[in-house]
Amino acid sequence: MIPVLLLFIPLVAGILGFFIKEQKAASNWAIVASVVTLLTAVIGIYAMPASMHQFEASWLPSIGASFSVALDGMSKMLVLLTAISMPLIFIATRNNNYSKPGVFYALMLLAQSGLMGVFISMDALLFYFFWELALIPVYFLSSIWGGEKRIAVTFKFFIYTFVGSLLMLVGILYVYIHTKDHSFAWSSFTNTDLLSGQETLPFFLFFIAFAIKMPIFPLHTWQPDAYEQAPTATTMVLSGVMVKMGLFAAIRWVLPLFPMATKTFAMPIVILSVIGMIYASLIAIKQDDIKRLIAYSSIAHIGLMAAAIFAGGTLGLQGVQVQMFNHGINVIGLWILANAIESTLGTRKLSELGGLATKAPTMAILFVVLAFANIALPLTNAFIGEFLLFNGLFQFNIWIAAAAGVSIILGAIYTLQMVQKVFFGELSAVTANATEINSYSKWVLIVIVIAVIALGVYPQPLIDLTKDSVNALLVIK
Amino acid sequence: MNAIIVSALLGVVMMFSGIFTTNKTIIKNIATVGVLVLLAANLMEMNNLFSFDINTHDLIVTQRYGLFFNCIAFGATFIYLVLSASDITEVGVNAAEYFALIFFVLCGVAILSSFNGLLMLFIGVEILSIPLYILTGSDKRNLKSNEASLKYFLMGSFSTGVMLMGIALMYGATGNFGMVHSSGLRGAIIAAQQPPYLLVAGVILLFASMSFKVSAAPFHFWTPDVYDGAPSVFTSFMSTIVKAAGMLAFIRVFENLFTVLGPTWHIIVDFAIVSTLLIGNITAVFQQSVKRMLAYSSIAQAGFMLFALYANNTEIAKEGMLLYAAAYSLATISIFAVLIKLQDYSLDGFNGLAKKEPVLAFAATVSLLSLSGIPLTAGFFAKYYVLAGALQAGGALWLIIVAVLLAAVSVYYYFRVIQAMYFKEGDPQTLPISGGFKAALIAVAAFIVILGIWPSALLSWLYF
Amino acid sequence: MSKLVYLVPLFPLLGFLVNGLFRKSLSKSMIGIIGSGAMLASFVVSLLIFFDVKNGGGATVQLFNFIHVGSLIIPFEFLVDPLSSLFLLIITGIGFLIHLYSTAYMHEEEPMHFGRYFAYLNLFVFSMLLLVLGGNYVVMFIGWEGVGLCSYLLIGFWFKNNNYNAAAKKAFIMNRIGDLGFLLAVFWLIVKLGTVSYASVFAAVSQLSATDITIITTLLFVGAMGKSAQIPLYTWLPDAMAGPTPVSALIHAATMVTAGIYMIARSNILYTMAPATQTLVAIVGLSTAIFAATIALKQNDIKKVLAYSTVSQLGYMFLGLGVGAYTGAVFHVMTHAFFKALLFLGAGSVIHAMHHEQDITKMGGLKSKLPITHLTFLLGCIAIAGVPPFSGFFSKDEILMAAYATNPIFYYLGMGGALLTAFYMFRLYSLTFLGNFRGTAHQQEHLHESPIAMTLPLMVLAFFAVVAGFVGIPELFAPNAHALEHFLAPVFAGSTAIAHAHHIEHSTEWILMGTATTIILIVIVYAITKFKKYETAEPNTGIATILENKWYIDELYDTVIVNPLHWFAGFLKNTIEKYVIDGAVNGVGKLVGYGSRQFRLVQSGQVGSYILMMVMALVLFIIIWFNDNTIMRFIHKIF
Amino acid sequence: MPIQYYIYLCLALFSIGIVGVLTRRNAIIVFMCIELMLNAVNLLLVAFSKVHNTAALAGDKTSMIGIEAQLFVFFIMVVAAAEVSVGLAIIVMMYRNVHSVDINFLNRLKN
Amino acid sequence: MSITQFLFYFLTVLALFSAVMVVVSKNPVHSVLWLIAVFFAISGHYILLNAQFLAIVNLIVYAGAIMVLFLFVIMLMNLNASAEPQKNNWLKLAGVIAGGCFLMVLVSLVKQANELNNIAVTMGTGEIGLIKNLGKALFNDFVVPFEISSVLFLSAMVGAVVIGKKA
Repeated sequence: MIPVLLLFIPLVAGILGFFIKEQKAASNWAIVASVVTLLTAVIGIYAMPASMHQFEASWLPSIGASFSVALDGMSKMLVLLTAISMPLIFIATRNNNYSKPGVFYALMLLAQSGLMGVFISMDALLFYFFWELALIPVYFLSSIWGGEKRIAVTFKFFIYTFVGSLLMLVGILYVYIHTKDHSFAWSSFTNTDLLSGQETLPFFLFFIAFAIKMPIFPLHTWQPDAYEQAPTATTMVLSGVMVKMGLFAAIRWVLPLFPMATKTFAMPIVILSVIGMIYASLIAIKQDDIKRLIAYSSIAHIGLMAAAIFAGGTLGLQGVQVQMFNHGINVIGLWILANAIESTLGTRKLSELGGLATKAPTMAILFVVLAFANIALPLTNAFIGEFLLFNGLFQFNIWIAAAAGVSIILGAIYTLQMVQKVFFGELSAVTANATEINSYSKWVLIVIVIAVIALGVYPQPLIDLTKDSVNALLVIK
Repeated sequence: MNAIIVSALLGVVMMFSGIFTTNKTIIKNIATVGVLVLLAANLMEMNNLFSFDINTHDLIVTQRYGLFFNCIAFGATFIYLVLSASDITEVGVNAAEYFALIFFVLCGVAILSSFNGLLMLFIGVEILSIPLYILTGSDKRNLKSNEASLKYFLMGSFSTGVMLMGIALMYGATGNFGMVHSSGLRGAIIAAQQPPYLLVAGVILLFASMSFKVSAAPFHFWTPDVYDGAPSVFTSFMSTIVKAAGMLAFIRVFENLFTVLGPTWHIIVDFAIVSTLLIGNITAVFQQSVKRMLAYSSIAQAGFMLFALYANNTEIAKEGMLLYAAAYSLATISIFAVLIKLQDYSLDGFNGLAKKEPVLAFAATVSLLSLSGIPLTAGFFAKYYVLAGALQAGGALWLIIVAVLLAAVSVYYYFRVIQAMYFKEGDPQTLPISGGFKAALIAVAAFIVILGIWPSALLSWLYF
Repeated sequence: MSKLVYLVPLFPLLGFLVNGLFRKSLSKSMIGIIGSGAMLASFVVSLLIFFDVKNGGGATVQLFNFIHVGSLIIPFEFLVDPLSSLFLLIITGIGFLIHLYSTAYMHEEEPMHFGRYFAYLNLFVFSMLLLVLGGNYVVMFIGWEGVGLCSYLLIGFWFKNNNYNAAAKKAFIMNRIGDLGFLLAVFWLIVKLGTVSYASVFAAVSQLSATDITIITTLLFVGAMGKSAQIPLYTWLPDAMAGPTPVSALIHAATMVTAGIYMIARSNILYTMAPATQTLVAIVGLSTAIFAATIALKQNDIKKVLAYSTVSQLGYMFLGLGVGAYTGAVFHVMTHAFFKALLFLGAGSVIHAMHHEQDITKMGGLKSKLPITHLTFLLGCIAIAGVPPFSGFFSKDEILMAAYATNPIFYYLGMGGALLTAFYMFRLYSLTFLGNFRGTAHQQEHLHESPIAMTLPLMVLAFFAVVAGFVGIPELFAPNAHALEHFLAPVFAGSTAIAHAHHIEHSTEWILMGTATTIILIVIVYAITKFKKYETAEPNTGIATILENKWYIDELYDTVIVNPLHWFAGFLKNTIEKYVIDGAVNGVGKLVGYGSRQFRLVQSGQVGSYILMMVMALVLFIIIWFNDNTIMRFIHKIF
Repeated sequence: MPIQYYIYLCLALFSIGIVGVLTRRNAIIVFMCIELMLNAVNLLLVAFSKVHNTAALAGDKTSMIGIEAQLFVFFIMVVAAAEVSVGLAIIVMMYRNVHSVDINFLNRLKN
Repeated sequence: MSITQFLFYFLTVLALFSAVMVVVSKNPVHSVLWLIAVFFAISGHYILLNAQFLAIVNLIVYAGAIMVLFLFVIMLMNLNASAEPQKNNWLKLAGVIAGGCFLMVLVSLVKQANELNNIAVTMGTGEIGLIKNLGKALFNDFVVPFEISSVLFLSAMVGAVVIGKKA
């Protein structure tokens, strides 16, 4: 029952949200709804018996599709991430004003509902459904409230990902035809007897969809533009939670479905991911726009996770699980800061900023902590993830891990460069009148920073949460 | 038989109603009620409550599938009339006659859903086509309408000639027009072991002419011009209900022949599907007029429907065909209903519609989403079913990949309209819009979404 | 007592939190008291632990499981043994003195920044303590990166100056390069052994192949290169002098940079089993020692000279590690900590007096004005130069003797470096304290001795700089008097058991020692006399220019690595990303658009051409059908 | 007469009709050519009807097989008549508007 | 050569020649007249094939009614030879070639069709073309399409009204 609630609370709240006209009211409504979702998620996951974590209802019996949702370790974690992110985002951006606020928050809630659906569905068709559904609200959010080039950029993003998901649909169809009982259930999907030659094509159909979503080099070019142009709250959803869809889906659907093809193509994919990591890191060094910089940094981080997924192994897979959560909250923190800078100073250009630490010391401290989390300093949450990820990669291939390791250094270069250009040095014309970060954002960031450090010091809860799904995965392989 | 008889009678009724009254509202209402009567009659036959008992000598065979299709077609017509009947009366002075012609077309639809033999196919196709030539040209002083009508007529007649030649050759090879399973064409083909040359030539010609009717490439050329030139209300009708009926006829003719005709068939169908999807989708991209864009999009949608043909006889494809007909008709009728209310059919004419007429914009958006096959709308399941059917029938995966890639292209042009409505500034001029119209639009949108969540709502009726 | 070891890092952590969070509301004196008090508390606990260990105590304290995935368990554990307890003492002891010193030195800062400074300092000590206390490589790595972080924060403490920020960044990135090596070594251990705890790693060392050990040790050494500023990753350390002087004393002399030595000493068994790596360590150490010494000869910035001297001394320590003299290296770490901290703090005192003037060519004659500073500085110089019986003599001698035993060439080269050390240290001393004052009149008026909070640490350190050597009296003088060696013996027991003992004759040792001392004394006298009368700077020529410019290594790195990297990144961003990858994506869109325009032309609007095409399509269909074999083959070829 | 002769004849007539449709611009003549095509089909159907009837007669003296083709021809004529009335109406309507029956005269609808 | 064979060839030549003349005549009226000639030739063939009813209907309906309608329209519009401007010769050529190709492929098909060998059309016999038989079939087996044709005519009628009525 819990997963159903998680799906429908934001959905219903979103639909109702369309009718709210006033900014504060809409914001309050969204916050309340998302907090209720969060409470449901937390209580449901930690206080309810496992029998409440599953729900199955007949949907389209004639073609073997059912409304089957469940919470296992991996989905619990991503559900938590989704549930936590939304209130954080709503509170942090509470000072942003939108035209038609009701619609804005409603669409955000709908996106949340879609994301929840992606993470909890155990039926391929249902999964595909939510996969698309999460995209539509984001399309509208970005196109209506985005930056200058929003329409073209969002459109590109939309079509790009849509191409991927359509290919995935073909893949789903293909596997469906080959299931023994003609069913879309995850269990049937993992139980087909595809020959190794038959796996290749559907493997790539799935993989391309997820690779675009993650994104893996060279399918990433939609991402920096989309992140840059989307309204920051949406960018947070996009990079904090939505890119995890690709990673999640790769683990949930690609690995168990196509074990042989995964093995066969692991090497090229891992290499591609690692190239992407280094490539994105190098480009990030040259970025002048904070949002684009964070975007490329995110590509680099996701590249590592993608590589670890296909490299396989307990450590790597566990690392991906942990890191999905960690990267989610860290990057949301970074976006909140980017938003704060942009909204108070009206620019995101590194070259126009400087010396902000004098004017906004609190913001500086929060930023520095998150920046170091971004480069996976030990005792921040990202370290745990990256440690495990690199470990997994190392077990797969030493040289690739070493090459990927270069991104650790490059990451330090661009992150510190950003910190330095924004906060250190003399004040610039733009920052001369800067003010401290607003208190909504501040408190959200403080929560995030506490989480960053707490999970960095004691990551075990996160690991234990996802342990079962990793083990299950290894059994299947 | 009910549908055929009642629709013909209703046509006559409409003809006479034009004599007794000139009040357009009354005529309109009679027509709307008439469709309901037609629907009721059809439902009665479906549920074995009442039907005309006529010995058709196996020329017409009513099956649940065809009757169900009739329901969809008549239901779509009902929605069409609710949304656009008042616009039909505005096209010209002969309001009653237009409705009469629409009912005659519905008679053709009913024949096409139940014919059993090439003779009835031919007659059905003609009953379907001839009123359309007239409806296309009904805006008499509009040169575009004239041109469309003439083009449609000439090319339609030509394709009739081709079809008849095909039928003649098939007859020559088998000595039979019938489609009754063992003793008809199929039996003759099976008996011949290897399909006779004449038969194949005939089938190809028949295939070409049926492709023409459903505007499948490379026989689609009339479609953009005719849909563009015809009065928008009739384009809406032609491109939905009529096209779906044509597609059904196409499938019914070939579903029994395919399996025995050998693998080469698939090459030709592949060719038709790919070229239809390609031309429809690619050409639509750069259209500036939304109406013409929808014309190309209807070609593209036909390409998808052809998958149901490709998947001949699989259960899922047959269901998909019905779902596709319903989804596509609903969406297109609704988008055309919105289009008709706009003065400017160009893409810029839609700019800022969401601000001025949010309901229209919303309904149009749902329709466009459905046309592009986004989940949660009926269009998704429609596409899904036909593709699944094709795959189940052992279809080539590459064909389906091509199809979905081109579906992604279709998103490009459908979403340009959404962009214009929601993200661009403008002041679109609209005709007066009534509250009822808006309510109806919302209802249609809701219906699209319901079908998109739970297609069984429609399909399960097929089996009760 | 050892069980309470977690208290040691806890105090600085609390200090960090309190000072960091409440720095706005606390007064400067409060901040100073909290910061120094935390250190003092730590020091006291460390002292207790030290004696506990000395009496045979010591323990492994597991706090909680840091990472537990599958069969891999990485506990958050502390290891208390002689080595770590010794380092605890050095870190907390010297740390406390430097905190104390800082309360005076940094007194001009605003309260907020003052608080920030102490918070960073506490955090640094915390990280360093984690590093040495860690019971496995991962906890060590946490401290390892933590000190890098603090070093970054402290070097860039005056964040308004972008040069300082650049130096901070450079320090962090250089460290990161080394860290990558460290990390890879850890991964290798995990892959091969499935554990990272010292105890189990060292116990299972026999399961590792020779190649594995060589690679692991080399990678670890790469980490040490970064942290301990060895060639080729040393360039950050001289630049790191941008930070406040006490920071230089603490981080870049006494503690952080010795992390590499600590780590290798900790992993001594691995290194002993990898002779190839050992040779590498020795060679790199020796080269660094000499190379840095040559640069130090011509530097005029008081802190830069000390910095290069640090690099050079670290080189000696690595030489010691490389030749298997683990005790010697640790010994040198200890003595170096005292006298280098002393020298830096003394330099700080001078800078303080000179109003932030750091150029020694503009000083001179400070002897009388700063008596305590002068005296303690002189003691420090003597200690570092290696004059008996000052501490530096004993430790350096131990390393050099071990080097001689391994390979006499090491010894001779090392000795050459030691002579250079003596020379540049006394050049520094003479230019600063002897001769005439060369600064501005304003500076001269305000010259003053530093407050007690600054001089007290100087005196304490000077005391230790003089006497610390006596814990490691060589066998030559008194058999079994090497207290340190006995104390550390359990840590190095494994290595001692494996290593071939190189013993040199006592007579040889006497000769070497005597000769060395004599030459060093001559050099000292020469340097003092030469620079006593120094008046104005003369432009350098020839090799001196190269030395003054640090062998142009920074420029070399810029040309060979940094600039190409930036160029390449720019190329990727502006060309590859924009035109190739995104260009391909947009190209697909353009292709569709182009296709659309072309396809539209087919729709000519003429019935005749439409029907023509339909007829041709019909013909085509028929042809396709009746040539199916050919066409099928063609299509299969395409798809 | 071998059946092929009739087939050739009908195909030839049909093709001439097609050529006419393709080459003429006068809408009425184009339409007439289409009628020619229909007549070719009619003749072919009758010929086939005869063939099948002859074959059936061999087994059953009173067989009526083949009659459906003749009736088909009958229906084709019916439809053709209806089509002609509509077609000519359209052509007349066009002539009224543009005073021409040239099919290429109207080409507003393209691309 | 028997008389039927002679008639066959004669009617065939007549039909083809007239058909070609329909296409090539400049004057629409001539085209109509040549078309009527084609219809006569085809009716002759019907008679040869013993389809007497169809032969008569063809003459009455086609040659008589429909062609007269055509003539009416042509006269009404007063079209003459010059009314049709010269079409692009390339398109003409393409049209002829396309038509020729179409004929060619179909003829080659028929040539290859072995199943047609040894099937001959027997002339001058058979009863299915008689009005009596046709009538029986039409009003028994084919009564449904016959009735439904009325819908076709109705719609054509309505259409003619809609289109033809002055707006």
